[in-house]
Amino acid sequence: MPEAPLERASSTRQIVEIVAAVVLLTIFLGASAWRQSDGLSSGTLAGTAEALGIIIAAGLTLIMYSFLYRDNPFFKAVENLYVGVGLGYGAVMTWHQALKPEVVEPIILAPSFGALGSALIVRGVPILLGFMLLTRISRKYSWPSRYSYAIMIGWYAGMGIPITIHTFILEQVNAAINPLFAPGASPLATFLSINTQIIVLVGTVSVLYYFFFSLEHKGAGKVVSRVGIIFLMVSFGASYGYTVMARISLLIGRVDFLLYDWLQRPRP
Amino acid sequence: MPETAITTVSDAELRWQLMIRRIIHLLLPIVVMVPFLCEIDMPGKPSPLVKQIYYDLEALEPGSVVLFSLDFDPGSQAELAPMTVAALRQCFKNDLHPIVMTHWFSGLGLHKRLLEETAEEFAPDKKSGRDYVLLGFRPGGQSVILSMGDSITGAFDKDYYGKITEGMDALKDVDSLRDIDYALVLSAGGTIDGMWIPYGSDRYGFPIGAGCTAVMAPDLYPFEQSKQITGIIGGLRGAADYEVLVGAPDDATSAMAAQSFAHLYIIGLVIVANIEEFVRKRSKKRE
Amino acid sequence: MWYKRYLPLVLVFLIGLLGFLTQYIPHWGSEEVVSYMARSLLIIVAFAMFIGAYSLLHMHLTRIRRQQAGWAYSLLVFVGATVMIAAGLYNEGTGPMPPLAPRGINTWLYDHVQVPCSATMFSILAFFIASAAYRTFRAKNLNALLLLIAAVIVMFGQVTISERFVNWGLYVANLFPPLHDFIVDGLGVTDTIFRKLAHFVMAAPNMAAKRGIMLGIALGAISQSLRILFGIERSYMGGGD
Amino acid sequence: MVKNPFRLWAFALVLAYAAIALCGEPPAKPLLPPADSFKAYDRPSDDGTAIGVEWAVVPGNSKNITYVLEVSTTEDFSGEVKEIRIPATGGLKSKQKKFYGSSKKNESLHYKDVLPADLFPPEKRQVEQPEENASAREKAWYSYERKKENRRFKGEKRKFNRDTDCYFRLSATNGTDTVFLEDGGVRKVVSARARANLFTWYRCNNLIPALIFSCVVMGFIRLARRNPNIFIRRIAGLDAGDEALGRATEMGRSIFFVHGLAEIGSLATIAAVNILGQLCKQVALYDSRVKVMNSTPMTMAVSQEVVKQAYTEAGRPDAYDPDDIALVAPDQFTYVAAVGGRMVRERPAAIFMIGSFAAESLILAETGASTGAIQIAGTDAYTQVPFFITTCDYTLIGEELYAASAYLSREPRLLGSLRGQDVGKIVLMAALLLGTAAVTLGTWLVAQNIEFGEFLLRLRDIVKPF
Repeated sequence: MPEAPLERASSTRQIVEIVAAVVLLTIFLGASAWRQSDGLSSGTLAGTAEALGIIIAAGLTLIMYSFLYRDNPFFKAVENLYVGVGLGYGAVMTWHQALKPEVVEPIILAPSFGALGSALIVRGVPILLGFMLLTRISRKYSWPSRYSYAIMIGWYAGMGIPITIHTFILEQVNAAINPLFAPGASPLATFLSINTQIIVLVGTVSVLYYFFFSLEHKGAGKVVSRVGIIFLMVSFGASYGYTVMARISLLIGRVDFLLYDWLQRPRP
Repeated sequence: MPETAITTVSDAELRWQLMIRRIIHLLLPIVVMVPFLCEIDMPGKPSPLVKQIYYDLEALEPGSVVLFSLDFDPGSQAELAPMTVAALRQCFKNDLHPIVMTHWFSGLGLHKRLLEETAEEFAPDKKSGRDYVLLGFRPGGQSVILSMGDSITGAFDKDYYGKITEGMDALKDVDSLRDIDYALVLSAGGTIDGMWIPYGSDRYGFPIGAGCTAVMAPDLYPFEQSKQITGIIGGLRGAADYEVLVGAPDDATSAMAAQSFAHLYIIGLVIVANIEEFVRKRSKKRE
Repeated sequence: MWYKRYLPLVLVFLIGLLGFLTQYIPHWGSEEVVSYMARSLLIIVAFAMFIGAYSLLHMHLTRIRRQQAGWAYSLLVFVGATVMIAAGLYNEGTGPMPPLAPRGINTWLYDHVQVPCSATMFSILAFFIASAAYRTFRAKNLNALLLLIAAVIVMFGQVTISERFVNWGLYVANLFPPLHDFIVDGLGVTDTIFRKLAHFVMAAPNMAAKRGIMLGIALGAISQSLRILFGIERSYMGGGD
Repeated sequence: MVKNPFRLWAFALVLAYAAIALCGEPPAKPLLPPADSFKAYDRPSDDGTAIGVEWAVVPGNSKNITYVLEVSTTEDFSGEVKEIRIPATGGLKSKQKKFYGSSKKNESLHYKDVLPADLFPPEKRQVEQPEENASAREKAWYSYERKKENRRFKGEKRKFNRDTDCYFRLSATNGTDTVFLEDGGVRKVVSARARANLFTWYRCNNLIPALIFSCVVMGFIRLARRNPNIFIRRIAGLDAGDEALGRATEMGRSIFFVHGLAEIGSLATIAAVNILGQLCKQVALYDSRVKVMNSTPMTMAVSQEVVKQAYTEAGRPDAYDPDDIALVAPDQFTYVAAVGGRMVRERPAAIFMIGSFAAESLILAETGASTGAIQIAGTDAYTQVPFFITTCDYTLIGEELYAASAYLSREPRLLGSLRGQDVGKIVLMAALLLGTAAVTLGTWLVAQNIEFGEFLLRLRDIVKPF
């Protein structure tokens, strides 16, 4: 059975879309030329580059939003360009921030033989392991990379066990164990603290029980796991609410850019 | 999670929904833009979790060293850049020495700009190397922290600008992470609970304040209760609170009105949706 | 072959054991081992970044070679990366060895291509979250209702307009002073009441659930580490013999 | 007029105190602890930097009395002597829970950490700083020499700690009178040497659980190897999967399986592949098609393998089409765009989104929901779970995903770890409940002045991390 697409791609629709794209492009260029004319005609390279940069940034921003209408060639092109630029930036930063200071300079720029010797002693083995890591690129001869991975992953697996117990288990259990009432406190404060304490205790235990798989959740267990779900749902709701805030903030950031940087609205 | 009834939806209804979706999408930027165009301002009162960090920093002696780990990229710049600027301003105002590093190379250019621009506000007093240091980026995550726990100048031989860190004035009294007076980790993912708490503060014992995107904030509350972090600056609202505390309202504070409108818009959508659901259920029952 | 298959596993176990033991040995020697390992891993990880970049480029190369649908877009990845790396090598005429020039093609591309794209990318989600809220946030059952209420409390409590609303409400209540007094003094309502409510949701039920989840994840992480140490989990070793 | 009555009180107190100090008796004579309570020893569980010195608390000593601890590196105190002053009300050993536990005895002992290498530091050489415009090599030389010097300094300190005995004498003073601690007529001298220790006793509460948990997990994995029929409760979400399959067959439409962006090594992707295999076995029977959306070649290769095997096992190797398992796009948003586009065009009957997801989850789930497909999600990325719960018909939350995968695949390593983790969870639940009970009871008993309460409160220190 042929599946009916939700939006039919008719030729009229295509024409409308193309016309709309052209109109939008004209408006965009017009607005850019008008609002950024100071920068463009500043005569200095820096000023022109800055104005041009803002126009390009605004264009890219708007093209990205075109995804909301539909996945389109412009969006794909921008997305891929962005990935490429990010990749390039990553490579440049790896060179300047990691490989050059950690690997190349201590050896090439070593001020004395003593320094060279100690650099080789301290860095020799890891540099070798680093090059062995690169063999992962080859399918056939990738076995030397296993040594590098063995060291990286083995070290953190071993060291991670005590650290995980410390940070995520002992610290958390220690913080969760609290008296349910404070002696000498006012009745109201006691009531509030009991409530919060009990909520926290019940919540933690029931959520732990919800993720307990060795028993069928029946009888009393069913009640506890129901309570666990209630806590999970409240927590997911809270996360949802907070995430709304995050995403809206990002949108506000872009609106801010478009209004104040691209369209040069005076800031209040 | 117990079952929800799986229902079949007709094509006509799907098309109707698609149209509603377009309308919702179209209205959102308009709602966000209104407060900007009408220049509505809506500052608020700071929350206690944000205040804790502010007072922690206020309590430091002049000349103390504050480590900034800016673990975000431009993708979360709208939320975390205002926090960064506000906290840096507080440091410069109180004569604290910020040391800035990152675990996310893709944000490095942004961090550099934020630091330099904020330092420029206090020009000519603040100089790189003397009053602040931009250590830059090293790959390695936990390894970087462990290495800094041994020696900061050992982990970062050179700063972002290629200057040798050994003997810098700002790092004079700081040998390793144990000598850090406070660490402010502004993170867009994973580095607070994954790296700085287990490998940093729990090991070397320095206080951490967490600034994070709103997405992460709910996950950090257990650490706040266990005192593994001293406070949380959550999202743009947290940033706005911090700006108010520092006394320099800026981007985040002016965005609060737009944020409020957008939230009201979404809450409104939820209410409309539930009324619709209710009406639909009633009409079904009647049938 | 033993050196391809078994020796790495033995190495994982030995190195892991060493890492495990350093956490229980207070001797300064153990601290030295930790810092030496950390320094070494810093260097190894620097190489690992190339593997990441390579595998991404390789994927796009495969797309181009096989002429998969939309392969032409993958060319743009190469264009972007090449321009960026070339600009980095050129470094405003100074070459790759001196520090990166503060202003140049690299910074320009970063500021005006990467920053806006990256910042816009996730803001697209704001639209989807709005439409998802409309379509799916419906109180169909108790769970959905709880999720909805918690979300709305947090959403409303987080924004400053909630303080305005309370103030307006109090202003209206002030028309009838006893009511106002009852609300303010009797119930203890202040303008941050919604904020406090949101904070309560975050700090009590949410915190409890997150802690429960976290304890579970921690146990899972430890057993994962154990499986790695004892060579039961080897997916990180990659394929081949 | 006085707004704060408390301030008035404080002022009166200060006045009274001053009056006593001025007109009262001369300051009390300092008292000394018994000579045999004055001890010095290597601080346990440390890296060899400190010596602990302790002596008994003398109840009669008031606030204005100070103990003076003299430290020397020679027995006759002929060389350089350092003085450490400790107020008679401060410095209790019970404050040092990290090293000395929470024994009640420690409350009646004074304690001081002495760091010999900091008291008698070795000489530090200065390295000359180069000019601002010096060459790169000169600066590198400076950096190298500085670092070398730092290392040498550190080494010297360690050597000093290791090789030097420290000697201690104690006296007490009230400012005018000083009394010296004597033993048989001569001043009592105790000595100790700082040693680097080999075991961190205060991490026992970390090591013991680590070892026990390791044994439990490894034990259950072994057990599961012998008998893979370990009981795991059925995860309700798997039934929803069957229902979705049925619907897809009914409607004659395909099923989408969306992997997310994680690499094959991640636990979530492994679980996803296990579930995919099981799904395909049933799909082969029902005669509908599964289309798998991958983001990396590795997951694609593994998925192909799994699907092929599932079809073969179901006796329908002919139904397998490798083109159904596609490498969609490698980057987050191109992946989302491409998968979303296919969802809208092909309108699958059911969409499974199982694996590790990041921000793309919302767009995928929202687009999928808009096509009217049944959606089943499973992820261990808890930040994304809210979106799946609201937009999907069924969601496997976090560990449920692992459990489902273990349930379906019956792999010993998954089953065994799951069971081991369950044991860990029981222990944690018990610790939380019993701990709260003990602490609550203890607080109440202490409020009633019953001594047993303090013991209960001290039990809390068992889980205290250092």
